[in-house]
Amino acid sequence: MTGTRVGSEVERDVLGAIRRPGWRWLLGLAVSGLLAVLLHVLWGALIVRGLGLTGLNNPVGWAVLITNFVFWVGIAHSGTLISAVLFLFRARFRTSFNRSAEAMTVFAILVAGMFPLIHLGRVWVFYFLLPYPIERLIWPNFRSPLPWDVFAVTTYLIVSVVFFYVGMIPDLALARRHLPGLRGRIYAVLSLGWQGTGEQWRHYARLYLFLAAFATPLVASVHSIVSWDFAVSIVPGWHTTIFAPYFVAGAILSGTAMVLTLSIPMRRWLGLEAHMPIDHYEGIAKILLFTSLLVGYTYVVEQGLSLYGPSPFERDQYAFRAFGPYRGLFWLMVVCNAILPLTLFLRRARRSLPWLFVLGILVNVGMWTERFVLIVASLSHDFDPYAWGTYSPTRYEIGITAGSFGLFFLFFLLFSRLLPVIAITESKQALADRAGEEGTP
Amino acid sequence: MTRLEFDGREEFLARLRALVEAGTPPERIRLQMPFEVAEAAEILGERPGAVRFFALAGALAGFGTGLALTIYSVVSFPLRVGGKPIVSLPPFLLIGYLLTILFGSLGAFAGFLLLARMPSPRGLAADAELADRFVIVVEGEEGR
Amino acid sequence: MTRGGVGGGRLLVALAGAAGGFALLELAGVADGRGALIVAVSLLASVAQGTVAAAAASDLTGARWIGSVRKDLLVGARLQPLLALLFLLLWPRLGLYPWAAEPGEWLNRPFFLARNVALLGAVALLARLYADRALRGDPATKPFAVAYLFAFFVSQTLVGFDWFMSLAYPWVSSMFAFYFPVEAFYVGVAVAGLLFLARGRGGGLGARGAAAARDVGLLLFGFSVLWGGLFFAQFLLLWYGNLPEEVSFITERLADGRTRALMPTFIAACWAIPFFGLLPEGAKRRPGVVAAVSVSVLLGILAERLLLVLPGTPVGGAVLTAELALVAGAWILARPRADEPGGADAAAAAGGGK
Amino acid sequence: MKAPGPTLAAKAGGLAIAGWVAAWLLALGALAAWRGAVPLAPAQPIAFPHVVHAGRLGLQCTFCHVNAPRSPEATVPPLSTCMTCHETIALDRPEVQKLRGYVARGEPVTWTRVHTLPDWVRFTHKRHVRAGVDCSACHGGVAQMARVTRVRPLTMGWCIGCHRTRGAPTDCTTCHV
Amino acid sequence: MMDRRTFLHTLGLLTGGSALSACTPGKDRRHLVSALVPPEDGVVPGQSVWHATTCTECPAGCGMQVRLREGRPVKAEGVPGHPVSGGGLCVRGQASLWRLYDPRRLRGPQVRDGGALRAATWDDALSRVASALAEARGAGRTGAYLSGRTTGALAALLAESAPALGLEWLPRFEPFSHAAIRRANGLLFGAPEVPRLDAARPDVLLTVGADLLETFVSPVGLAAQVVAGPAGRRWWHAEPHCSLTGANADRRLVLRAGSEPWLLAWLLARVAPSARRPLPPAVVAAMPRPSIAATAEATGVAVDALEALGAALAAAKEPLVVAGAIATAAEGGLAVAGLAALLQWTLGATGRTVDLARGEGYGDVGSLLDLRALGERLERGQVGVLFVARANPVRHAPAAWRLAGKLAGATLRVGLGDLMDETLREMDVVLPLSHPLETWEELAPRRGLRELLRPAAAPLGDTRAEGDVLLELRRRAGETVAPSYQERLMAGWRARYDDAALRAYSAAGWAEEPVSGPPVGLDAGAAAELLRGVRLSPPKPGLVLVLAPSIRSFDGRSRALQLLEEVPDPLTTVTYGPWISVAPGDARRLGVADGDELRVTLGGWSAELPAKLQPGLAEGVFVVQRDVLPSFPGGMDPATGEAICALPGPGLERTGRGGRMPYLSGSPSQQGRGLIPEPIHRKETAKRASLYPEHPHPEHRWTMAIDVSRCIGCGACAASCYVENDVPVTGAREHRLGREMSWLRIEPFYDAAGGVDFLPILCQQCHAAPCEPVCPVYAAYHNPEGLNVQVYNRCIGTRYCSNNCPYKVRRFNWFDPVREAPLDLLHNPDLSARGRGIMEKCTFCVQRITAARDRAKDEGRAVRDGEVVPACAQSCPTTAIVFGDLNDAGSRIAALVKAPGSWRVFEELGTEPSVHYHRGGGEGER
Repeated sequence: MTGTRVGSEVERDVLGAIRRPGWRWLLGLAVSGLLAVLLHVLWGALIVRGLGLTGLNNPVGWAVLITNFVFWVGIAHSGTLISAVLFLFRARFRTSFNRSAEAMTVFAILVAGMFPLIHLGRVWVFYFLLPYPIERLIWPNFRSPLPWDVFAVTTYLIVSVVFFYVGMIPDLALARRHLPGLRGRIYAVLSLGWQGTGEQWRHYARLYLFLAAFATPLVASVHSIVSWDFAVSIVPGWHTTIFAPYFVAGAILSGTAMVLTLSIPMRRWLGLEAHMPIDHYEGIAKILLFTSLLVGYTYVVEQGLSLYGPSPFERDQYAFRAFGPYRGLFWLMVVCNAILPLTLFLRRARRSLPWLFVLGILVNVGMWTERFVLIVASLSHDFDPYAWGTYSPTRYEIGITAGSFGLFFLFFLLFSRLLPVIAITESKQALADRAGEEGTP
Repeated sequence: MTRLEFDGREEFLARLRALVEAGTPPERIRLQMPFEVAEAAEILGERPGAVRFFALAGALAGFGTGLALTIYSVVSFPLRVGGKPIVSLPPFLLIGYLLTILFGSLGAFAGFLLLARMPSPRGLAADAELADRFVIVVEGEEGR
Repeated sequence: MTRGGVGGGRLLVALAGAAGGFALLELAGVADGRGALIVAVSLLASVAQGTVAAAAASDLTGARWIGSVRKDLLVGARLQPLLALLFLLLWPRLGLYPWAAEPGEWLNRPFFLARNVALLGAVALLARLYADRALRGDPATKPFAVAYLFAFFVSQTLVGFDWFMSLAYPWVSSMFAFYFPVEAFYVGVAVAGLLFLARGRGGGLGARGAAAARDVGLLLFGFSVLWGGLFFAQFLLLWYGNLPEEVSFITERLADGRTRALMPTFIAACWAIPFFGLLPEGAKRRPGVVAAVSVSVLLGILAERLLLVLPGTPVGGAVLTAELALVAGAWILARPRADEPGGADAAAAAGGGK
Repeated sequence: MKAPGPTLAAKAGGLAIAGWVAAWLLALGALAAWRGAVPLAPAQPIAFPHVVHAGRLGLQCTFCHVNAPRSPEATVPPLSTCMTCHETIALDRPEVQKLRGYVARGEPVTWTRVHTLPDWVRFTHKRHVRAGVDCSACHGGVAQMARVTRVRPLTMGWCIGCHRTRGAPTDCTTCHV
Repeated sequence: MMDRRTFLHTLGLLTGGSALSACTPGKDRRHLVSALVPPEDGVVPGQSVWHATTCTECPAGCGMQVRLREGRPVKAEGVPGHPVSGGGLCVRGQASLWRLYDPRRLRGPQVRDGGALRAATWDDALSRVASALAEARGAGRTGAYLSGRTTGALAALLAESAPALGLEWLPRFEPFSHAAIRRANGLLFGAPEVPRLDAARPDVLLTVGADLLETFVSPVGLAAQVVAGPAGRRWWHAEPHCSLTGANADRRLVLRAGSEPWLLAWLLARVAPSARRPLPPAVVAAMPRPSIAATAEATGVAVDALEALGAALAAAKEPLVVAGAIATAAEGGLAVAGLAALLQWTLGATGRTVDLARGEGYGDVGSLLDLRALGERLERGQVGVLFVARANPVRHAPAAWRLAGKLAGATLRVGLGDLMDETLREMDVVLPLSHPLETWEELAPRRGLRELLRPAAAPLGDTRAEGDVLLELRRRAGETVAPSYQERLMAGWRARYDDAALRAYSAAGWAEEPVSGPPVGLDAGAAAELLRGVRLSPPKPGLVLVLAPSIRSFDGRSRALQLLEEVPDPLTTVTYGPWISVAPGDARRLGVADGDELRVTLGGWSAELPAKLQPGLAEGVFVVQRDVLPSFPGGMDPATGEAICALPGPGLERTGRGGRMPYLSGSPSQQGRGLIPEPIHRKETAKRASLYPEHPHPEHRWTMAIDVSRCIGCGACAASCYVENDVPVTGAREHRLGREMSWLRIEPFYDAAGGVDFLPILCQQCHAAPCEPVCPVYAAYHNPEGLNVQVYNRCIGTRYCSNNCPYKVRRFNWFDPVREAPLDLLHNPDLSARGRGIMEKCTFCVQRITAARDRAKDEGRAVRDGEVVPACAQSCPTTAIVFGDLNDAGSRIAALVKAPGSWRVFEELGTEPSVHYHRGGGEGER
């Protein structure tokens, strides 16, 4: 194929990227693979010996494991946001990221989904959670937020997969032509025999629109529901109405941060600089800034309101967070999530990839800490002073956390080699649009 | 039966518009495009496809299923928790809402496959052609 | 600072007139007017601040729809100075607040009044700064838009916490921090929806008009979903926790006949009608439908504000109507003439960023 | 361009994914196996024919299982009960000789349970017998069985079903904790 | 005269015996066993039998009934209306089952050859003892038999066996010998006895040191009496430290250690003139008359406090002064006891609330003086074979005496006991004794009271009753004696009782006989003599180390039982290991926090103990429970032979070590959260706002009421709960991590003034329980009878319920609960076992509710009020817990719940708990 046609170099580079493995990739694959194995081994230990291997106790019944669950679900959010919401808002910079972000979403949900299982005391009867009445005539309790989670997370997984896949169909068809032999066949099958006829495009466009329309409220609701795991309780520090928007904002914050963390090296190592321009990163940076403002705003509101009413419970709880044994983490979270991102008000910061990369990591450190503080501090200091206690994680929890990152990166590395990491067709379209505009006076 | 190919979108559209204005019946025109060009459909005066009906049907079915499942589950084995009413709508609406979205999306997807005739054996054939440029095929008598 | 193009005279008349009218109603001892002021002023706040916020946001995101009505939306900026003024009238009414009996560090008369007036003033100023630049088509609008939006968010939060939540002290709902700004935004968009109809009559709708109307419809639709979500999120948590102190807020309103009636009303008006009304494809394209929905939204918000105030505080229907009339009047008067700058072209210059 | 890359990547990827999925399937399979059922009709140390005693001779169940109406546990009879007849009757039968062997050796007989419930189910024969539930409702037609066989599922759903139709309590504490 | 079989049957030997022949293997779900013969009549497999017997964890002799299932004791409870206990059973009584099943119990005889003890057969062991006895007799060396307090049949047997075996039965050894009291009463009234107290009648009660609620003579009974005191009763307690008794008194006077004589002397002078029983002139003349100022100065008690106390005593209708324990275990302890006795006399308590005639029967108990004498005789090599039975002198003798070494002086050392201890370790022959629940026995813990002990289980090891050992030794010495101790006992009973009497005795487990004692009179001369001997010296200034007795292990004899370490110390909530209680002020001065280790030195003696802050404590006072010390650092008061327990001038320094320490309380104060609202008023009785519909409780609505004014924090309820519900006992490591499993806990809350409130917290069975709706699988739900049910087999272990429980009463099984054999036999078959990953909690002993309903159904009636008694309520010595059905309008619970001042914890959360608390108001009959 010639380079003359609009966007053909996108096609070449992206599909070309599929071919070159490189030692970095293999090393990464090995490391993350080992971590993923570690995750499963440690989980096995928890199942066989019991959750006593963790640092959990009375009153702190949830900690690192649930923190990870919330964290990964949060990571999962940017994908659909970038794909669906930005699609509806017709934001151009979407095209550089949507594919990898969608992949990220799918993998993050897979990883996140493991944690509710890991933290179960008796995972071997997890099927009590599923809505089937067999042999017991008794159902799950749909009044509990956990079945909401089951539904929300599975729904989100399925819809994201569909969205991810549908968006990829035309590109798969392209890939098929570029790759000879078996893989070509595989891509052919995956592309369902897409040919890009007018008919197909017409329905395809509608489908994509509807998927986006469904996915957008889903994004909001999924993390709202996750937030309600805490907010429906009456635990001081958990039971507060702002949680839904607060968590959603936080999720998007961490998600976009993860997009930066992943896409900046990917851009470099797959040599896609040409197709992921800085301008697009600036767009992402703006989202990050915006959500960080919302999150910081919530911090202020929450700490402030704790002093508003007469009840001692809230007041003590928030004082405990800021000045208790967890104060270090608390202030770390404030700095990472609410202060450092403010640098993005500067255009230079928004356009500096190294800073964005670092910031992405810092923000995710901050977001992880936020969930940890929120969960652990609230539990360790609730109503009955006699029952107050403190928690610190054990090797098992730390290992499992590391393992979850391993599993996630394992998935992502595979993706970066096996599938087109940039939406080729859409990029072409975008290029065409740009060309069209420049054409018109 | 004529086959016209274009690299650029604009000339493709121009030619298409010309064809239609020249009175070529749209149903005789077949297109192939490397990416979506909304205007093409407008020019051919095609109505937005029926995918939405699938989406709608799916959504309604989902909401119904959600409510039915939850309400049936508590009525069939009523257990009092936290003093809440046996049929506690707020949480059940949530389940309904989630299934609305799930079934809606799946419905839309199914509809798409149906309408776009995919997976298409023709497309799967080894020699199937894929547009990496814009193609207009006018069937029937020779175009000028 | 420029007159913002408007015949300053007309604007002054509008502001003075409204202020005078309010003062008359409130101070000239119309007995039962007590709760009305909070409702009316809060509505004015949502309208005046919301419209400008909508304009600012669309400038930032470079949305196109704003173009044709941008100028009219920015009228809000001109009315904002009124807010600080009118709020001062609340001084004699502060007795309404349960905390007035035993004041605390945060909730006490002087600070309460001071912080709100100051904030309203600040927002008004920022609104002015932004609006002038926007109308001038000044390329350096964005920083001011951002600054304004931030102030707007804080101000609306205070409206929620101070004006309404503290009526039910010690009842707390942190959600108000998002709920009120979003509502104000919702109101702003709704006003835009109305303006489209007006412009439509005046033939001001350009070729892009239909598409723009669809965008407004889409926005309204989106906001109806967002609003519904926030509302549900808040209700679900109260319902689920069932803490006596929290749910008393709801049970009171269920006990009071008037408020019980208002509940379905405002939920329908703010969520059901916009949602189902704008669900069909075509509906969004019809300015008429969009305008109708907008009206429903505005009424819904009004109903909700009443709901928040009523159980504790009597609201004089007459006074309220009068005051709302004054607000509307002020708006009409402050409207720009057609030949003023800041039309679509300027919008294209200022907006349309990536 | 034929780099080794793609195949390598594909292999690694395929392996990793396949391994992960396989692990999960294995786990689920193990779980299913672990929930495996007890045998329906186990062999017993003495092939005691209920069909003879309860069937042909028409002995009441409670004739031997005396505790059924008065205790949570029906219990199997002590060998002395058997010996009241088998001191004199059917001495030539091999199984009876087995029985007498046990008695002679002073060794208790250890039967394999056919109808067993998990530890967390508190079932009391007394209440069921006194409520007039026929033994066969749960134990099937033992009187026709040469070797006792479990014919009822004995699952919770099955219990609940009967409790509902008979208006018996279905509160969880009836059978659990 | 009935025939043997009926006789035995009356005694319940057969049912007991049936228990012994364990019929159906308890938990085997795979097999069924055909026994050879049916169990004896009256025994139905799968149903439990109750046995009346007696608790032996301390000398008090409280009644105890034991529940048998499948031939094993599975629960111990109090005997309602018992003359000693009044119906409760203390934390140690609950733990006595743990002693029975203790894995470390001696399973067989051991004989020393070479250096070490090694297992041996009874025959070896006994023949070795017999030959040693023979040799000694030949050499003309009389042996010595040192035993713990021994009463009733065994005392009689010993009295006759000792001489027969050429042994001298030494005065009994008890660490808490109350020697000073007995000495004083001996001097003053010629009755060297520990009087029987009636603490229920006094309207003004002053206890000096005497820890009525913990270890003093008969704590359970005294506790029951004290809380039952008349309305408006005022109870002062004076002591240097802060004991559980002090914490529960109406007013606690912090007394400078050693200043007790001042307080009592001043009081005597204050009340004597106006007293209802005037003292003889000679006595009055000899009476020391310290000025109130000097007294205040010396004791550190404020003048007005003294005034108030004096006035109250003088004005009281039924005053009572008791001094003992810490107060008499000191130099001048005799003076304290004597002054107290004189106060009792002159205030008219003696003969009314202080009964010397029907005393506690401590007459034959010795003191450290006798132990010292033994030591000297051993050194002089005058002792032949030395027996030590049921006593641990090595542990309790002052460390300076080096008693262990001196034991070598005997030709052979024979120890009888059930658990290896410091003394048995020194023995040449160790003979394992059967647990009192494995043997027949008859006790007489106080004058005129006989108590029956009968076997409830087959001996778990190759152990024997002490009586059988003695008889066997005599048999080997050529005597003809009863074939067995059991036969001997039965012969006695057959002789003593007729059919009816025996039935009654057997059913109740105890029988009272009239005791006639001469009315005691005051020996004026002796009194004057004693008063002249009173030295009022200013107490030494500076720090003081108080060696306090422990409610959990008495004098240390129960310390080996793990359950008693699992249940927290009432005042500090420390569970495992030793500690030293430090006043917050001292802690600041020493710069120690909870868990930091302190080195305590007294002369040459030193020990390292982690510190625990105790708000109620006076500065300068450090408290160690004496049983946790490796050896006894104190000395002896030569006048009385009491061990000295308040030691001046301890050295204290940080070792720098320290770390997390196993205590359970997250905060000693309520943090102003009003768990116990103060002042108590019903908070806003109007119905609370709620969005939920009312839900009905058609049949029953189980409810509990707890009287915090009756709760003394003793922890009996908690221990009872552990045993009844198989609550896992997790150990120190888990406790350090904050993973205790107790379903029921008593939260001590200190107020600013150092006063303590005890709040028992168990699952509140809320009607709008936050824990229920969050469970995804309905493992937690609200049943129609108002219980917050936890279905263990449905639980998948999300721990969400626990997170959302404001009372934090839910317990998660972090690991599989394991119990070392034979402790695994101590298991309530009515409950399903909980494995790892399952959340568990209190359900008002739902198994007992079910049992009661079952019983009622059989008898075709409704469940009666008071028929269902949860384990905690049953054991509570002070009947602070009442349980019942709120639907039953006539029930006690209904009345208590309605009573003014009844409240529920965290009522503002709208959880609508079923546990109501109140202060006073409820009258506590069982």
